[in-house]
Amino acid sequence: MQVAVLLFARLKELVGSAAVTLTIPSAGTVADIRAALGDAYPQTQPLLAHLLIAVDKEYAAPDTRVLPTSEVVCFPPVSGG
Amino acid sequence: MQVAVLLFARLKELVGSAAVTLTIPSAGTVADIRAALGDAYPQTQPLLAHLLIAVDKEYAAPDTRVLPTSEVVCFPPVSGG
Amino acid sequence: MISTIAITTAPINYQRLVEEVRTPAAGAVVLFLGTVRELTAGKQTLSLVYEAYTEMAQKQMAAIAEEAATRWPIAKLAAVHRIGPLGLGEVAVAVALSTPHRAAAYEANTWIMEAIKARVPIWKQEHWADGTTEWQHPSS
Amino acid sequence: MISTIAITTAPINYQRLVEEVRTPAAGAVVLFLGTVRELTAGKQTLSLVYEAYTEMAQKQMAAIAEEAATRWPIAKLAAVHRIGPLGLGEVAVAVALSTPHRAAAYEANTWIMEAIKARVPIWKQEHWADGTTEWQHPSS
Repeated sequence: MQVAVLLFARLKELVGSAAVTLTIPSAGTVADIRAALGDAYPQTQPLLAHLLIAVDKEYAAPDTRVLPTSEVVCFPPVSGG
Repeated sequence: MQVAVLLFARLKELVGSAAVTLTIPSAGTVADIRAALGDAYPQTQPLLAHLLIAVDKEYAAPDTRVLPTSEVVCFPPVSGG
Repeated sequence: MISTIAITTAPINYQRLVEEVRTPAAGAVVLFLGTVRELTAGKQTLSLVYEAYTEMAQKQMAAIAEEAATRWPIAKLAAVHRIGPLGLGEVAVAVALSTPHRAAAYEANTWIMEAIKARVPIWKQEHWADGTTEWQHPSS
Repeated sequence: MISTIAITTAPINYQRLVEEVRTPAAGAVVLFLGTVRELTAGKQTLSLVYEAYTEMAQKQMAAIAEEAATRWPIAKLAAVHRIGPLGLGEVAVAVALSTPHRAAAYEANTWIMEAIKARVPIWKQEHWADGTTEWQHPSS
């Protein structure tokens, strides 16, 4: 299944785009998104350990299911304030 | 020796005046001021235990000497803020 | 470093105090306002009157500010206490300060307010809705 | 109880936030401002750019405000984070709240700022004086 994923901040900079399309298994999870991002964009490896993933605007655990209609967003640790 | 003493807040209200003249021994101290106030104005007794006394605009310990030229001020615990 | 330290009968312009303490040298500003509360332990306040031994209050406020500046890396600091009659919701005291980082700004401001309430010779007289008045004197 | 919660590109009017949270039901107001600091670990900042995942940031800010209101007796609360380019000394974040008594106002404000820095999807990019730029990502 193909999933559109939005990227922010340093992650966006490393990938060179604010949005990418990743391929994950059809009953895929947030953990699959993380792995697929690292495989497709090896330059993101240094960020992967601390990467945060949100599904439909909520922080998502690794076993959260991803649907084709999900809004999936990947970003590094936040630094507002 | 006679000492002019300024009063504030509830103490001023109890005595009915913002300033009184107290008589203390000629080498008198802040402790003598406290005693003389209670003797001259028995209605201040409930406040005496927690009474604060300032000499020349600084908090004064009981053994602080009082001179005829000292600015002596008595007041109850503060409640600003 | 320490700018305005004042006892005043005029309304407190807290925005001026915040602008005084803002600086590119500091990343954190904390402003505290003490305002006149309508209810105290179920009793209704109509207004307050603050009385001060003004010259000593001014000295104590300045001493507290200087002591705070030795304890925390305060970039700028301003503090004002209003006296006289105050209506509901009006600002009685304002403390504004800036520090390089956040934690010190909260800590220093908390400490300064505690010191003001403990040491500055200012007294609050409640004017209750039932028509009575009462001086507030903690632990007396 | 919770009034303004916003992510905005406009300059933050902190006085409006303070006026929103003032109320005779509360005796204490604490305002925090996070401002753009010139020096970080000896390096000189020219400006900052904040980027947000705006819809989620707004939701997280609102969730933090609601959680704070369950932990402390908050009378009123307003919080705004600015995004986009900011110059030295400008306000990046403002949190204003009121509580009946003083201690809770400091504690709740401190907790909210910690939660914002930990959970709200906003990122800071330093534009250093040496011409380089650098995204700030704690512990990454």
